[in-house]
Amino acid sequence: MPYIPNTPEEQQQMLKSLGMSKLAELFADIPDHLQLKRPLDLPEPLAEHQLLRYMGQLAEKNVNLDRCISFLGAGAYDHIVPAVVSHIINRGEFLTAYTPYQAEVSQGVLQSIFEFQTLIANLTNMEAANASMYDGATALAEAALMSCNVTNRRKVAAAANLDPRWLEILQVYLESQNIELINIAYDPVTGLVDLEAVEPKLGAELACMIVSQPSFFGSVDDVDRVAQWIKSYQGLLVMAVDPISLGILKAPGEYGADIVVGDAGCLGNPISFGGPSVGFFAVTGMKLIRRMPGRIVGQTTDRDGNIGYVLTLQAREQHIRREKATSNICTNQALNALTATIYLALLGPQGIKQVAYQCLQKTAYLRRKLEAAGFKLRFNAPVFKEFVIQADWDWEEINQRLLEHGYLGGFPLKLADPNLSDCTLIAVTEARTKAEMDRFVDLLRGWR
Amino acid sequence: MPYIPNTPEEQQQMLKSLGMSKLAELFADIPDHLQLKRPLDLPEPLAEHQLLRYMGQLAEKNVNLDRCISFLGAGAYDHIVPAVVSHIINRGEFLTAYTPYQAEVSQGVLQSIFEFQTLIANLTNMEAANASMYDGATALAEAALMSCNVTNRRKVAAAANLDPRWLEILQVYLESQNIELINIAYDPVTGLVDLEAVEPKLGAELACMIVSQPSFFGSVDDVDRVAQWIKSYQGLLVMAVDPISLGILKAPGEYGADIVVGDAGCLGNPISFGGPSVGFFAVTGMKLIRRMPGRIVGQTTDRDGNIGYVLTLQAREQHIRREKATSNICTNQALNALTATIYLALLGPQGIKQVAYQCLQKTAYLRRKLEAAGFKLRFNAPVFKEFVIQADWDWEEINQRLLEHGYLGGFPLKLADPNLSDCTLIAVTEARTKAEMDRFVDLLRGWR
Amino acid sequence: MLLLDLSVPGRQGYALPKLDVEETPIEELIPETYLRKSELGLPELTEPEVVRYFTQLSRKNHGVDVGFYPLGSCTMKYNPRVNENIAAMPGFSRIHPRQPENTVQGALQLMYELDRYLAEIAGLAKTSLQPAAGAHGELTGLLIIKAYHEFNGEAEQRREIIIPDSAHGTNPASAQMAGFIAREISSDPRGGVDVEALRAMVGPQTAGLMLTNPNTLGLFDENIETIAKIIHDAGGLLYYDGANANAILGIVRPGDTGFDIVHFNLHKTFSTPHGGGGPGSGPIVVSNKLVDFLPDPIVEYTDGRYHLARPKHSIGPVKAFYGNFGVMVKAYAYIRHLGAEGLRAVSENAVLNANYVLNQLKQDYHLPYDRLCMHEFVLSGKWQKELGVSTLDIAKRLLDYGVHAPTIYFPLIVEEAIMVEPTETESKATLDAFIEAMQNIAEEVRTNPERIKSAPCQTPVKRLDETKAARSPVLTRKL
Amino acid sequence: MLLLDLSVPGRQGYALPKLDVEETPIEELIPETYLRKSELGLPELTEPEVVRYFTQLSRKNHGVDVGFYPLGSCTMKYNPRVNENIAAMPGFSRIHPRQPENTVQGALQLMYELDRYLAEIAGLAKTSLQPAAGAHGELTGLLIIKAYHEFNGEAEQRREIIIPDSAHGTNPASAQMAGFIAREISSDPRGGVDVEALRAMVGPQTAGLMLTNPNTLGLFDENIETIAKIIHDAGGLLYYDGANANAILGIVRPGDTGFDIVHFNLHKTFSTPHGGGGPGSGPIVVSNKLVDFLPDPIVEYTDGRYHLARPKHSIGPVKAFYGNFGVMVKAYAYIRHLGAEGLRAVSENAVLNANYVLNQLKQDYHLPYDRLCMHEFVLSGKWQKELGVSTLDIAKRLLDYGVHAPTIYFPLIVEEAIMVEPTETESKATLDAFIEAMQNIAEEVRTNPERIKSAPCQTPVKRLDETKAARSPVLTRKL
Ligand SMILES: Cc1ncc(COP(=O)(O)O)c(C=O)c1O
Ligand SMILES: Cc1ncc(COP(=O)(O)O)c(C=O)c1O
Repeated sequence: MPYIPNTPEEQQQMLKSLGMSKLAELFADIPDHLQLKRPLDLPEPLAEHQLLRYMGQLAEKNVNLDRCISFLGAGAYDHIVPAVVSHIINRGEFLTAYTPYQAEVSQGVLQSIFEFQTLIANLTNMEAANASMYDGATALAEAALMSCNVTNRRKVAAAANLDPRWLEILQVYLESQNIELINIAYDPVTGLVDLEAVEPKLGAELACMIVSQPSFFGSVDDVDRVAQWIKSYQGLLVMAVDPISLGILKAPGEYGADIVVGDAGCLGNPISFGGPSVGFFAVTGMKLIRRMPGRIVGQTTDRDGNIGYVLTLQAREQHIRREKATSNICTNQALNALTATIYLALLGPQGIKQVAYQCLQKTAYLRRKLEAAGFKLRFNAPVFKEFVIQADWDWEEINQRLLEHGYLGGFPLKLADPNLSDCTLIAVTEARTKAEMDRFVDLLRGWR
Repeated sequence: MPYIPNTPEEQQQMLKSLGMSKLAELFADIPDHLQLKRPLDLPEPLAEHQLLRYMGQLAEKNVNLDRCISFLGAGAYDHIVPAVVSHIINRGEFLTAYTPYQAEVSQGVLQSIFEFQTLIANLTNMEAANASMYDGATALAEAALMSCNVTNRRKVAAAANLDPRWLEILQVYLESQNIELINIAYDPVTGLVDLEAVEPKLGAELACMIVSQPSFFGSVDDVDRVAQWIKSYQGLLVMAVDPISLGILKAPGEYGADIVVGDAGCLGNPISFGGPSVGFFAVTGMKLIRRMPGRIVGQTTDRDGNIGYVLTLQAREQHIRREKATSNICTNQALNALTATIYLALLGPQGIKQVAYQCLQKTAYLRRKLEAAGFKLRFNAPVFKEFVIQADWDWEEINQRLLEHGYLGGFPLKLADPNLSDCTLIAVTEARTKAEMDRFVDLLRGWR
Repeated sequence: MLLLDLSVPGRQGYALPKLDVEETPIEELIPETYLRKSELGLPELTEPEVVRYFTQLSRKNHGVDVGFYPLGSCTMKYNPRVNENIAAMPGFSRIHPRQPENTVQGALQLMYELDRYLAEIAGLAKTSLQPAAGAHGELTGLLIIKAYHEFNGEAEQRREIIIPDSAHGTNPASAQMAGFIAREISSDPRGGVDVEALRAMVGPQTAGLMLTNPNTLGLFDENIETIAKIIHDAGGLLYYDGANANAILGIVRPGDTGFDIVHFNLHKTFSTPHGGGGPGSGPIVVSNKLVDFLPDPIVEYTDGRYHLARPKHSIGPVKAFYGNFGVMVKAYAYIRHLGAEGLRAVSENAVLNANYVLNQLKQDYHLPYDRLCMHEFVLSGKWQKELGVSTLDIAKRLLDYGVHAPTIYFPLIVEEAIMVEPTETESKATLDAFIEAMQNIAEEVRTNPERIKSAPCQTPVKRLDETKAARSPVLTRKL
Repeated sequence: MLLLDLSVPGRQGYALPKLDVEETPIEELIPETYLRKSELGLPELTEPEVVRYFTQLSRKNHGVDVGFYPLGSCTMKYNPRVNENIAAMPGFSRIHPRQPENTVQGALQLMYELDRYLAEIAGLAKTSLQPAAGAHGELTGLLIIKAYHEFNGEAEQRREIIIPDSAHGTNPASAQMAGFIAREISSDPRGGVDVEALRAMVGPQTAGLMLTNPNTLGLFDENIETIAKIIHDAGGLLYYDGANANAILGIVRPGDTGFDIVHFNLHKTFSTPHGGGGPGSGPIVVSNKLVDFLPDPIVEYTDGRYHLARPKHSIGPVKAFYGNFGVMVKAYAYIRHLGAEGLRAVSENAVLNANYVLNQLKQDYHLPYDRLCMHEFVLSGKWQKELGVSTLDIAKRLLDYGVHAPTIYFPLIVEEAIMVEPTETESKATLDAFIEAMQNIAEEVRTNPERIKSAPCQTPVKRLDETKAARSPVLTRKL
């Protein structure tokens, strides 16, 4: 038992101090007939060496991104991760701590969360951010719930060009509270939010309007227009953003967003089959701050007047307010938030701008080349790091063919939207090279 | 410049404080015509991401032990390394510290060296050990030099069944000091040291007799006999041992060895193409302790009477004694020694016994099976984790064939000893499984 | 000093490869008005500075790797490091959630098998690995309860979730989020659910009950069968908050005691590191009759292949993609590493350690429920409070001993609660040192209370002013 | 508490897979008398305890990752962490040194190319990567000098190696080990080799000269060409101790200034971590005429394949296998990462930082050689000594500022020497903080010398008694 220090002799000693002689006596409070009388039916234990081999074999059954060239995105991206990040987060003090309930011995975690809040607030150009959410999708759902609570309205509008899974999750969360979710259609030519399509009288009933920038299709919208519209009804503007895009694209705060959410997994976290990632949640204005879900760290001073950090505004939280809490979130994604913080600290403003710029330029390059190769661009709006192409193909089948050449193709949109069944969503990050893209285009061109 | 914090502005500021305006002025003391007027002729720099890919490709050009099944030993072995070891040694405080010159902020390194000394001394059953040597071979050479210094004799005898490369290195070190190295032949049947072969009058001139346990051929000798012999001439008994074997085999201290050396790379260090490894050096008796090469850590107390550790007996060392030092060693192998310490702490006495026992049993199993398959055992002495088989084959060619089946064969002895050109040295560690061995035997049998 | 305080314009800690495609002028790609005008507000540092900053920060933090961490209800056990290596294997850490199923068979197999193992441990039928943490599992489980009643046409009527007063705050909060009304049920003198009160509370409005067993007092509710019967008879379902499952692995299975839904905290019971507050993972396991309501997708195995599927009456997805896969990998490896025998030993030793400590401390601290405990126990600081020293003071003083304080002021039903969970990965020597520290503190309360009230004094900062932080919140470093 | 103090019989921190072959009774395999009877004397602990023990230990240690480490002559610069990942790749860390050459082409390529890069940086012909550290490189280089003279039939006669009085202790120690007589040459008032004294010292007995340039005072010896000529004219060879090469990368090449042999400390100049005292790597690069004497084996490239070869007149091997390969991997990656431009920037900034600090400190500390320095400089604490405070005291006081002390009492030719090497990876802010600390200490020497003499007071232990340790050595924990 490499992880259990008690030796049989010590067990006996300890039992004896309790007036017992057998471990079974410890469980006397569990009615005997309820106790499991057989071993659990689990595979034989593997010693560490065997475990590593076995798990290595299991891992090898997956095609990983080091072994192929990926143009797959649709919510998760092959961004470059600086090597040093994992060294820092693997320090036992970060890895094996928990929520910093005892502030005096948790300044490392607390200060790093304070940094996360600061950098997210700055990046989004908002006033404050919380200590993290499970992911972008649940952050969005919480943003919608919070909008309803703050505005006392029971309808939420969301652009239909949001990630369809995020929309589904939103629906699940809202439905449980009997809040109505209204989808705002996108323009079939541009792929952008079509405000014309909204029933005018609806506006005044909306708690918020949710817009994704860029959209699921990669398109970049004129959010000013949306902002003006929802504000004219005193509803909140909720933006879901790709944090990388903020190196180039106008920040939510500049649009006057009230709540900003997004997934910060792309900031230095391994892609890891989609999780753990980390959601962020930023707001402006004390009124909204006091209604945020999740942990928040604040600055204070100690007895000697030195600066320190503590969990704060806890009166919002479940452990104090129970059913009246602003959310049920407890364990969040601290280590992933720390990862994002380290990533942002390493890259800095210039680095984030460069990542965004490279995504933009490389995406433009591939899009241009594919268009030249005869593929149709499904939407004509400007794009950031993703775009939709159309062809009279079964894109799932094409993806299988691409795999044979070491490529992971885009996301076949038939899996998400029956109207786009001949489309695929191509993502290009800074990790892609010209040579990789050229060969990709050659392959696809060859199959026409 | 991710690793150089000075910005151009800061450089200017700093230069200005020196009354300069250009970096080149800093090098005014270097005669201009000696300065390199062109960039160094080196490959273009690779950004980290490119570097990782490039280095990954280079690494893939090697067949690594995770991709094959190895029976190769001859001084380096595929022993199991507990996963946690690298996590501990990667802590920045261990990794990025240097020799603990400032003891008060180096207790981590100092105490861990003290542990290394303790565990090595205990494992070898000797009184003291130093803080590490470059590797087993250089440790042996230093042991021979020290023997001469201590005994004031100028001849060293070494068993010819030592690792031939170690013997060569020994020769290089001794020759430079005009010390004569005398090879003691091994018995061609047993592979063991043949004391009969020694000229009787030589004994009294010997500073020491060096014996390897087990020998390069894996054989286990009756060292008591050797000990008695060399002691009868007041020479020192120097033993070179495999630390893993000490889980089962009689400890050097039990033989009355004066100096014990060996390579502790096998204790938790990655094999890493043979280095960095770590040598150990243990002695008994204050007289020998005071003549040891290398760093030594001792226990002491601080101003408040608390226990602490410092580098000690420094009067032996080069930075104090210069040309009169006991050795020139300065930087040693501290991190590898730490690795060995962690390994020993994890395995403990039972674990080390088990590793040794599994090596012994698995070796016996394969040896028996190969014998049954018609291969001749070259020597008939008992063996620990290596043995020599003989066949009318070119073993290098056989190894190439084995490679095609995912096996790394033994060490063809023709590369080391012309008398054994039809032999190969097979090593079996605890990492090998029955299934791997059975298939190995099947392959070889099939080619007969 | 914060990152931005260390920033110097012009530095960068990571360099990308040079852009290798022809550049298009940016205004041709994105309209001017969509471009960012505001500063990014990020620090400019080099890698050495970032490393040193975070290394220093980490050194101001306690962790299981640093010392004892008896934080009740949180199961701060040792996290095997080999699992970090495993989760970091590119075959796990570098796979995209939208890859074709035939390229991720290893990942799906892992999820499928983990589902099976958790089902066996819970004594139930099928698992959803989607929830990101315990609270998320609760919400998901409650949504399933709702969907079940809806399916039976009883959703309108069954609006109440009964929750013991000893329950964790997430339980009522989750009930609220799921659109239920949380009804609090009181505890009986032995610390269990007050069965009579429960009988009085149930009815056609009852959707279900949430229970932790062992509960947050660390006590096993012996009446569980009766409780289950009462709820089931009333048409409700039983939800098991598995935060305390470290006590019961291979000993008793929630499903066997009548529960319909269980969540496990992989980050507690299955030893995935807590990461300073996450990531967690809160899979739920349900009985046969609830399988069809599970979130979308679940993993199935047919014709020799693993694939994702949407249950017939799925409540829908509750998280992007499939949950915290990286955490699942670690929990899976943990189960494979320990096996049935190892898991049982976990619970046996966790319970042994708790009882051992409890028994040594009950002379000096009030023990409100003096009976066998499971993996944790709750003391009360009320004797000390009478001498003017609060549980908070005691907790702070413990920090000076290099020990993380227990959970305090929870559960709410114990005055000045001190909730201690030693876990099985601690040695007797560590427990003895903790006992001695607690005894010393009890003595100090009598002899030198001021010393305690001014604690901690050995920590990187002295006692911090929480009131001030909340009164005028400073939540970011202003630019 | 040491490991053995924490030991409890019966524990084990690592479990092997079960033995899967039929067992033979041990006495049939090994004669009884060859078996171990004595205890192993190893601790019995579980993994959690081992992790916590070493985590705690590490927290008592300074490192570059923790804070400034201006340890002169040691080049304590930041070590890029990516290199740890690279060295840990199984293709590098899991290859056996005796594998057939066709299975290790990547490793041999790396060694070959590293050889080429170092040769270019040194301005010489061919490298041996075998030496495990600087001192080992020195020994190897000296053996080559010996072999060269032997080849020329002059070995008997050329027995002297000339070494400046400012040299590092390893130089004379290596000379002795190589069987030479070390002759000390004094320094001139500018800190360089006293050229006239050198002229007087050389002769037919001269085997060679060992020199560090910049020398241990951090000063570039402008007379290097003259020195080289004197030695060469006398028939000797010039050995370059490259411990200080961080000052000269791409600026000046030792080979171009007349040196015949150079060693580099990869663990210094090429940023491989120092590991608490190793592993290092001390490759030597030699001029054309010495290539044939290099240790066995070197790496060659012919017909599109890399292979190992024994130089014609090789001195033989000096180390098992090929040297500290894992360290070479990191140094190789470092060179590939930085390129020519990056390496030059390293030296420029290392020298800039040193001069910047020097200039700020020379008011408060005696500067024996007041001229431009290279990557490091040596102050003297003699003014402070006159006030009763030694350099040792100053060093100890610095520890209280969270800074590692500079190298002290070396070089020997400077009274109360304080040798400061900031390196290029430190920021101006860090340098300024160090300058301020040194100024504060200088002030404290005047106003509160007792405070300094009782330093350090903020460290895990107070000042340690070295005399006691040496007087009655306790070198192991007795069982
Ligand atoms: C009893 C109990 N239930 C539920 C939870 C919530 O789990 P999580 O923090 O993973 O959301 C906790 C967490 O502390 C708990 O202790
Ligand atoms: C000038 C000088 N030469 C030689 C050496 C010896 O190098 P190593 O410690 O790598 O053996 C050192 C090490 O500190 C040094 O500073």
